[in-house]
Amino acid sequence: MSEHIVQPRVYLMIFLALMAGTGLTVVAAFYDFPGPLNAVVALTIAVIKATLVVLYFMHVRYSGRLIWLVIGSAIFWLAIMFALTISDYWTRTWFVPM
Amino acid sequence: MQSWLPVPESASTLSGDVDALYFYIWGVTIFFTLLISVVVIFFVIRYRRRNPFEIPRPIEGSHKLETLWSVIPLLIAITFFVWGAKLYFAQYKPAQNAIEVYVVGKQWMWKFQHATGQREINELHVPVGRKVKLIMTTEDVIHDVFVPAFRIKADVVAGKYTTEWFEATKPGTYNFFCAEYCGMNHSGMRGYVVVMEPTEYENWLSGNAGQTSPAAAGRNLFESLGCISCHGANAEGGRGPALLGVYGSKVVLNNNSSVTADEGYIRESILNPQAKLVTGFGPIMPSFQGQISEEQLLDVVAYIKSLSTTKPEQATAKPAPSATPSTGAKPSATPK
Amino acid sequence: MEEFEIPKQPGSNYLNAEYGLKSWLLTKDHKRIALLYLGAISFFFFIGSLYAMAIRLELLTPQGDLMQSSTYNKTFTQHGIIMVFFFLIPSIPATLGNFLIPMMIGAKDLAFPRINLLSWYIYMIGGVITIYALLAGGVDTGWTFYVPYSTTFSNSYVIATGLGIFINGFSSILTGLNFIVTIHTMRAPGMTWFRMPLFVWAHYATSLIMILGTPVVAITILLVALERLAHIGIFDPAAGGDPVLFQHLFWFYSHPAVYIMVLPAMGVVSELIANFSRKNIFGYKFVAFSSLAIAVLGFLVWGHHLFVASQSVYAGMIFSFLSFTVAIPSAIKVFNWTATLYKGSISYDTPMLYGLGFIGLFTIGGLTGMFLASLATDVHLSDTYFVVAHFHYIMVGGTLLAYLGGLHYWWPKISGRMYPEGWGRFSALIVFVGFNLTFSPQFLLGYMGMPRRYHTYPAELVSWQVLHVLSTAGASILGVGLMIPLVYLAWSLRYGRIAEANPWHLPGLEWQTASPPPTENFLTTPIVTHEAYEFAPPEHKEVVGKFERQQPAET
Amino acid sequence: MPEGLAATHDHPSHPALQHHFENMEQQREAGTLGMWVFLVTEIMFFGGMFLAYTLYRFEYPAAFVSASNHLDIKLGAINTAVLIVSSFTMATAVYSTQVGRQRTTIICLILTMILGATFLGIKGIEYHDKYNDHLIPGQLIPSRPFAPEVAKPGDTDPHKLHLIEGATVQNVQLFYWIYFAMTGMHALHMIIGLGIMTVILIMAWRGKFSPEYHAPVEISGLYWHFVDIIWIFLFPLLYLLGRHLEGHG
Ligand code: HEA
Ligand code: HEA
Ligand code: HEC
Ligand code: CUA
Ligand SMILES: [Cu+2]
Repeated sequence: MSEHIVQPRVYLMIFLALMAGTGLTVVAAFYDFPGPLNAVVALTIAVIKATLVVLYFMHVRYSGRLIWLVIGSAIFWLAIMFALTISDYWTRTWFVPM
Repeated sequence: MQSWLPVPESASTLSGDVDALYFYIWGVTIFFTLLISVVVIFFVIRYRRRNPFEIPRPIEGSHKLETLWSVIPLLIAITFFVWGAKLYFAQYKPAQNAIEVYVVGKQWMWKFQHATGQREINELHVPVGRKVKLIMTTEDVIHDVFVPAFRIKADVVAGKYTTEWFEATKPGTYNFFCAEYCGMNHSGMRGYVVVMEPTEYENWLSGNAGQTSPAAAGRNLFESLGCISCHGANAEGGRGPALLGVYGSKVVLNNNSSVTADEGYIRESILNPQAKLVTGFGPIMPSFQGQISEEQLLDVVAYIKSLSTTKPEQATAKPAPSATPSTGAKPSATPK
Repeated sequence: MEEFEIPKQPGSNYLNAEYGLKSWLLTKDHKRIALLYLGAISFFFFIGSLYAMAIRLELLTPQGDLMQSSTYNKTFTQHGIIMVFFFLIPSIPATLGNFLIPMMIGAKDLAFPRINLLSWYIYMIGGVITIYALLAGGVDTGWTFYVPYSTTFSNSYVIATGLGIFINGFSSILTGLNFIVTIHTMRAPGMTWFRMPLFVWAHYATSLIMILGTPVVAITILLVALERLAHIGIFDPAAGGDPVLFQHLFWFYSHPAVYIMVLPAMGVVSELIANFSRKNIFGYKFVAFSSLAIAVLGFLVWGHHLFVASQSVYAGMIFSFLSFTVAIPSAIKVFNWTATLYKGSISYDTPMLYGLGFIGLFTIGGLTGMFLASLATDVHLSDTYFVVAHFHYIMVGGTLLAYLGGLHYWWPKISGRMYPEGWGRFSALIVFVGFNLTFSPQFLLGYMGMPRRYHTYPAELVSWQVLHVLSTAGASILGVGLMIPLVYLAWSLRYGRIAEANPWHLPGLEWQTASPPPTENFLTTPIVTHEAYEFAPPEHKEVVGKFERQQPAET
Repeated sequence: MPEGLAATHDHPSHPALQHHFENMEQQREAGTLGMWVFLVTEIMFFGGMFLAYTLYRFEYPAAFVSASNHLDIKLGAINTAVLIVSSFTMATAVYSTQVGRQRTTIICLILTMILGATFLGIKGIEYHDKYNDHLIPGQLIPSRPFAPEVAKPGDTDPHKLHLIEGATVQNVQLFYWIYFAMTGMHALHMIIGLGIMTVILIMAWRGKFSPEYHAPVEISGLYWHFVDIIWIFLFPLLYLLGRHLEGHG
């Protein structure tokens, strides 16, 4: 069996990184970044945190291609749902009925 | 008037085009259906099992054939797409110089209001050879105005205005239907479009004259709802912005973006004034949500539209009396 | 002809391994669960059919003489809901798929037998709640539950029905999950991906849609129910919400769901065409991958249900274009099935008749989808009987026929008995004729402007009534055609000729074990050395066109 | 580190091997893949709500900021930390079964459950605050319909709703509907997670797990971490975006 055992030290480091990320995102929220950057900053931190959890706590870094594929497809389909729905909302005002 | 042919009456400038596309797709459909049926039937007879123990030679497949029968359908499908999209664009491209009719659907009836004031229920009179634009909304659920003879259909969605237009080519009486399921009496929510010769139409208009036009009714509402307290007795402005010439103009908002003031924008400004604030003004306008019915709202919109002479659609209108709104507003109002 | 090894009949099979109600209701055997589903699904089909007959009778005349408008609205709503969610979506996957997938890949069971049983119970709970809603007063929103009608204006049992469908959704999710894991992890030694029967490929693609789409409709329906309960919501325009968002979320699932309904049928037809002409399928990999292509592309086109729903014109164009791309993998399948017949040894057994019927009717159903995917024609045809005809052609003419074909084909394996062949062919013919007479007039009705979900129609339109009468007449013939198999299949359970292990003399793994199979399917785990549909030794293979001859894989 | 527990030699007779699997490896693989596929369905399930959130955030930015700023950022941040710690203890629990330390496993599982319950408790406090401020949308609670008190300019009462320019109460309600739908669904998943943990704890207690057989712990861990990830997104989206505008109302 090709089970990989992640060492507690790694878990601890990931844990600390996650806590730091949480602190950072709270602090960043009170700064006003220009334009849409507020959301970008908050979401980037969230994505990084989620990635760490997936890769280490959920062992995906040590898992086979199939698991990567499964996760990839979830993200892909979510992207389809967002992109095509937003394509409607985005372009609704292009056609001003005047 | 209903023929035995399985095709509805063709009575608008669009219907011929839609029919052509329709028959083209039928052509392709029949071709492929026949092709496949004939080939299948031929194989099934030709290669029927003659001996219970026979094993035919296996055939692997062919890349050439696979390519052929993916590419040909794709090319044909693209012709469907291009043709269909072109017509669709034409259908939804807003009409210029159109007669505007306000439509309010409610369970289970249709109310039409002409710019000249005539109100009708489940019946719509229009002249032949003029574009007619329906500006539609609903007081309750989603409905849909479907006129088979004109090949048009559009949902009427709560909370916003949708539009569709047609230009009738043949006088006559045509069925129209509510084509979006809307509850108990959905199938009863239908009526007739009466297409008349222009002179007849003039007669009809004058025979039904004397009703307040939407713009005039809107003018009255503008007073009774207290809009004048901020926008001025003649909408010349005050605590709120002047509304003269707003319709059709680009409005600059307080976040420096700008929007074109169409019917939908005016509607939103009244129901949800905080959503888009005009630059230089505070959020003091109250929402009129719940205090004004959809019909009244359309009247107020008509009034505000009448304050604008730069109505793009009517800029080049030939002086057809039916299209000139007989407004109760001060005609001397000049756009800013 | 190649000799197939017929295994000795083992003493016990899955049917007689255990007795008693408890042994059925607590079974973890995929074959028994398939039969539990078969019973439940047939029941729901029966209910749905009664509604269909009521619709057809009402439409004989332009007036509403049989029932009131509110009753009619409930009738077609309940017809649609039961047929879609409780019959057609689980039909082939949960019965034939459940029964056959483990056998076809040489496994003893699905990966999660307990979850399999759970999914049946969930299905039943969802079904019972829905039946309760029907009995308590019914639901009248249309199977599409459009807001704000369903959230605010309808006076019917929307919440209960919604709950039933929400729960039922999890049954579908669990079935899909089980199939995916089983196909990935439980294949017998030597059963490579490209040796799997196309039935399994089709179910793999179906399962993808089940797990990726169903959760979205589940949450959407749940939100509708909550909105109704709490008088506020994200879809209600009166509260600042957007009713079109509901339509997006609903069709994000419900369009791909039509491929949940048709892909398994295509899997069945691939089996029928190949096996009853004793040939390997023409272009195996193309047919296999076209299932996946349909599953993926099927997720990109849902907006074609919103062409007249005030969706942006540009989005409409994107969705229209993408809709046409789905036609290509469908075309690949149709042409490859046809090519498989070429130089085959074609028998006219009942399952094959159904399979051939599927090809023709699916082609018509699919091509009429082209009218709807094309923007300008859809504006005219949307929400008319043209749409009704389109989807019945695929769902009844396509999937229902394939389901019947599959049921006959595997009946000896499932029950251990043969059905009466003469009756089988006879009823297949009646079904085919009745079906066409029912639904072809509806294409004409639709183009003439008859809107769907209409209880009454203008009496002055005589041609409309004529077409409706034809349609009702066809439905009666169809009804008779469907009654006959019901009777003779039940009859054959007792009186049918005992089936051999491999009555059709086929190479598929499911035929290499007794009929009915033993509880663990095979006495020993099979080791696969054959390609799928390998009737003759590989040396005899012929190649059409420029196609690199592949060496048979060594295992 | 004691290694080599990768059980290359499965005992076909391992008591936990189900009849239809060939060996423990296959069984474990199926279980893990099954959980991942299930998580995909969960992503799509929450995805529908995230989509609604995104669209309305663009549609009504001011209302969303006002409503968001009314949430208690301290409680939200604490809860985020609580969940992260619980994920850490969960990961440790998986590790200790892998190396066969039963006692540590049990302790870690209990800690995880306590943290999960703490999260729910804090969530309960937050819900109660919203109840007090009449922010439960619509008639979700029929006796207490949505009717927040709107603060006048200069009024700093935190229990009143501070609307920034362009926000309406109606659209604030929309935010709260999404807030309750999403956090409610998340909380439901936490409760289910606690149920699963209870089962796992009992199994661990009875010594069911060993370095050869611990798939259930691992699989439940995946679920637990997933629920954590949902919150990692909910926290910034619901609590943080627009915070810099706090007090502008
Ligand atoms: C199993 C069910 C099923 C299937 C498989 C399909 C398949 C398709 N459907 Fe259908 N559809 C429904 C069930 C189904 N549909 C239902 C239930 C509704 C109504 C929902 C409601 O509102 O209640 C509906 C409604 C519907 C609409 C909306 C109509 C409206 O309400 O306005 C549209 C629009 O594009 C559409 C399109 C298509 C297309 C393009 C396909 C394609 O997948 C078809 C592809 C197949 C082929 C094209 C045939 C094979 C190809 C050839 C033989 C080669 C030759 C081809 C070319 C030259 C192009 N369908
Ligand atoms: C799997 C899906 C499925 C199936 C199998 C069917 C089967 C049939 N459907 Fe249905 N139908 C839908 C799915 C399906 N339908 C959907 C989704 C809608 C849209 C609903 C909506 O708008 O919300 C719809 C709507 C719909 C309408 C449009 C209603 C309207 O818009 O007003 C009509 C009208 O003719 C119709 C007819 C039929 C007929 C005649 C059959 C026949 O094929 C049925 C034939 C079967 C039998 C007759 C049963 C066999 C006999 C028995 C089991 C014994 C009992 C019978 C007798 C005693 C005669 N259906
Ligand atoms: C209390 C004052 C007040 C009242 C009463 C009022 N408004 Fe306004 N209105 C404003 C202000 C201030 C603005 C500019 C800020 C904004 O966009 O909300 C405005 C903006 C508008 C706009 C957008 C104008 C533009 O230039 O884009 C329209 C249209 C409008 N109001 C119509 C009405 C109508 C119709 C009524 C009555 C039913 C009404 N208003 C009542 C104050 C008021
Ligand atoms: Cu109004 Cu249907
Ligand atoms: Cu579709």
